[in-house]
Amino acid sequence: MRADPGALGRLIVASSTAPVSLSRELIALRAARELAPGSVVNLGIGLPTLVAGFVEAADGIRFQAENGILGYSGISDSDFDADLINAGGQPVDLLAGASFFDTADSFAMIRGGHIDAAVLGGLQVSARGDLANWYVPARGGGSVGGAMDLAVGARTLIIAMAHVTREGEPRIVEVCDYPLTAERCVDVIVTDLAVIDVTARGLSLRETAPGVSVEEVGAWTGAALDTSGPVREMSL
Amino acid sequence: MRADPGALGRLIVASSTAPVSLSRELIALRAARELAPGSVVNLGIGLPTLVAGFVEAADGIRFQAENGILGYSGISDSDFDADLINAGGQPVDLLAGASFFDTADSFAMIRGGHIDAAVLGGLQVSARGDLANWYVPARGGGSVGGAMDLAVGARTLIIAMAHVTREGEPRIVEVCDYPLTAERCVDVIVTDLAVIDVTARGLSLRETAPGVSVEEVGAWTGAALDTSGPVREMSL
Amino acid sequence: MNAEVFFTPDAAVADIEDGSTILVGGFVSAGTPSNLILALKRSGQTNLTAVANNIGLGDLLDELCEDRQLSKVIATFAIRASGTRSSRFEAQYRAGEAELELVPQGTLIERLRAGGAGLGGVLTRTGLGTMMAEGKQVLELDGESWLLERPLRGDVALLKAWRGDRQGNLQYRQAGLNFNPVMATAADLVIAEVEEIVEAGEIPPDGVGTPGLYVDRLVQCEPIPVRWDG
Amino acid sequence: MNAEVFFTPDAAVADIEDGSTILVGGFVSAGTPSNLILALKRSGQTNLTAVANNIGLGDLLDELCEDRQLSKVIATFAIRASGTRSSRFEAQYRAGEAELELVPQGTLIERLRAGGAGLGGVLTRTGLGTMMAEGKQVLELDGESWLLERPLRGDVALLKAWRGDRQGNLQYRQAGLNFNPVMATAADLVIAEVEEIVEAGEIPPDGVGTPGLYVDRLVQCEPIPVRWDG
Repeated sequence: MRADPGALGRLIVASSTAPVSLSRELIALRAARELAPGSVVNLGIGLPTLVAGFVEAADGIRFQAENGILGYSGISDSDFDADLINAGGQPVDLLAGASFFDTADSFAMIRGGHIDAAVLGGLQVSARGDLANWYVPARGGGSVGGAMDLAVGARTLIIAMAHVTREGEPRIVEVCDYPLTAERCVDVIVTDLAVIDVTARGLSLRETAPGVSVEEVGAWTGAALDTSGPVREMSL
Repeated sequence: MRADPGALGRLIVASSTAPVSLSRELIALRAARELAPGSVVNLGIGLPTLVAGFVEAADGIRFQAENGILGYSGISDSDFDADLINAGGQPVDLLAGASFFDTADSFAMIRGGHIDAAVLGGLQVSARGDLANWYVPARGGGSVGGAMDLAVGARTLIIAMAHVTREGEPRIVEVCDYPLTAERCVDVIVTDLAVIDVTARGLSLRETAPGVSVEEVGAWTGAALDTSGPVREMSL
Repeated sequence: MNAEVFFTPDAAVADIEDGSTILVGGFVSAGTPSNLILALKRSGQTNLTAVANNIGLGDLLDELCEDRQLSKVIATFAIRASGTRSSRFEAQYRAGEAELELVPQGTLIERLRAGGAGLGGVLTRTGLGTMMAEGKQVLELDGESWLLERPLRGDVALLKAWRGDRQGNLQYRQAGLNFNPVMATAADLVIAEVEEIVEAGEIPPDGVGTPGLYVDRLVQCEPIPVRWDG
Repeated sequence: MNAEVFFTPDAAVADIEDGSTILVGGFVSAGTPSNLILALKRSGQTNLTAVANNIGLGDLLDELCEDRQLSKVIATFAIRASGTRSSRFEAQYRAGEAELELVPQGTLIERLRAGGAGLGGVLTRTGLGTMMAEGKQVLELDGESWLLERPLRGDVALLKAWRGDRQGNLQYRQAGLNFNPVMATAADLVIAEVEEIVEAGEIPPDGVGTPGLYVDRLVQCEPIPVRWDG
């Protein structure tokens, strides 16, 4: 399941309505670089799951799954075991020192602030770090899973998402118009165009994707973006 | 640790200020008879601990200890194991099918109404079933342990205590003047003089101790006592 | 306090009444009582409320919608944000034929735990400032806001464990724990399917995930494999 | 996320600061970190608040009173209802030299759990209509009264387990669990004494009572036997 970063160049994709951008895999790779060695990390369903494929074993990062596992290393290639899955239903491999616990203990861990970082997908992030990622009004109903607890409880919340919608609408906005997951919870946004920090004074551009200019990021962003800091190009 | 009921006659004791009465062991024996076969029972510290010595193995009664054991059979005669004790610090023997859990799960079990019966000691019980058993005003400070949770959570609460204080003052009173453990929680009172049910209409005498008259029980009781039901002599 | 052993899942669920609230253990494929769910389907009881982590993620709970047995679902994951396949429940929900109460996972398990542990509720930050807070009491304590979440209980719990002994003790495998141990505490009638029924004492005291006093009925079943492929 | 291994209990507690709140695991003799308690005594830190199930029941926590290190105790069992022997803490409490906050056992563990689980409190019936309710908020919900109990946390937790691995995973023996797993979640610095330190993987994943992420420091010690004889 480990991707080959050297072959990632071809994963940069283009569409008619959205900017030329990094693939989902490159977003996951860049999000993985945000994780500190030795940290405990929860990965949301979808794109964030790919992050597990881009961490180095030597970094000793341990993944926690809402359903009650601490210490899985990534998605398993071996036979499917119905009782050994992550919160997305995918089979996982365990590291030495892993543990199982029930959902109550799992969310005590999450809500209680014991998870170093969570990487979640996003529909929208606002200028003050509000997150919307569980409810698409056009579809209704919604599926929240552990997202609200993770947004409240993870010490660092990293949102990994496409910078704009398929229709080219910014997902980074002044105020979310999708229903919120939690207020003022996002610390870092990693997209196909940029890495943006959410600070007490608003959004601050830290990195741009290869071949993407600061101006382009600003143009595809629907909220005020401080570009005055040192802005680097992402190293992938 | 099993007492010999045949030898219990000599355990009936007398004092200068209190009535001729059953010993602590006989109170425990009579309280044990209140326990339904197959039930799960918690025993308080002190006199109630003796109850474990008077249940028949065939009845399949399983004791729960606040510190996190379900399924001990009684106090152990074997070597002391610091990690295998009941809530009173006494070593216990386990039955097949016993389980260990932490204090949070133990009190979920107790508070959640999953314990069939608790036998606790008492300082005072009121006419409406209020219990006071944790705080002696003259001593202050108090030690509550699991008593308040057991009083609230046990499906049936049996109080095993001396009918009167050493000074001859009734412990069964209209209104407790000792600080309460819980309101309206007591179902049955087993003393050295009587077995009394707490009903919606007040206290109802069910049994008298051998050689103790209904009138004597009434005289040593500080609350209205319905003696109109069928009153039997305790069989010990 | 021995658990009653049933020889078929159908017999174990036969007396569940129409209109019951059913807690269903499991998390996608792990610890999911698929035999009991299918028995409940065959039983034909209707107007049921199901409380479960998920419906329509490869689980068989969605099968209960074939004959419209579910009038309400309380879950964390019920309507997919994307994807082409739609569950039967999703279709019935969209048609206004079934009700959905969506609850954050950590709040759902705490509400169930409160229901089983005799607590009147818990205060959480989860859901504050979101749709989940609508109609709920918010307490301001020492300058912080907390959402009051109330207990949740079922008439029946359907659980899946690895092994069960005749006293009702359950032992779980790996991530098969999930919602099962807490749901065991929060229903009037607790029914568990297990892969093997063993004698008391075969499950070591520190291997018991659900103490026997919580479990009323046991049935030994070959597990039915389910899987979610997204 | 490896736990730091210390070679003596004294080294493991050396930087605890005066005035700290210390959660102390154990229940009378079971799962009680006696080596760490005695190290704390030798360290001489003062003005400490101890949170523990019991003090003066054969436990060594009372030793901290010899040099008046405890200014406050939060416990369920601290003053004996009868008996001739008196603990040092009891004497200091009666002399007005140390403070006591008595808490029902089920409430103490829920307050600690709330502190560790990010909950703002729980509602319980325990203590309603008693001295325990004084000064506390009572909520009336659907015609029922509930006492609001608030979270409790420590600066430090001192725990005792059977085995610990280098990642900090703890495995408990029998009734040695008690307050330890919850206290592990509710302190900023968690120090555990264990009878044996093993390599990661030697404790099976379903035998871990406290996942390693909660544990900061480990020290291997010969357990000190204590016993309460009433």
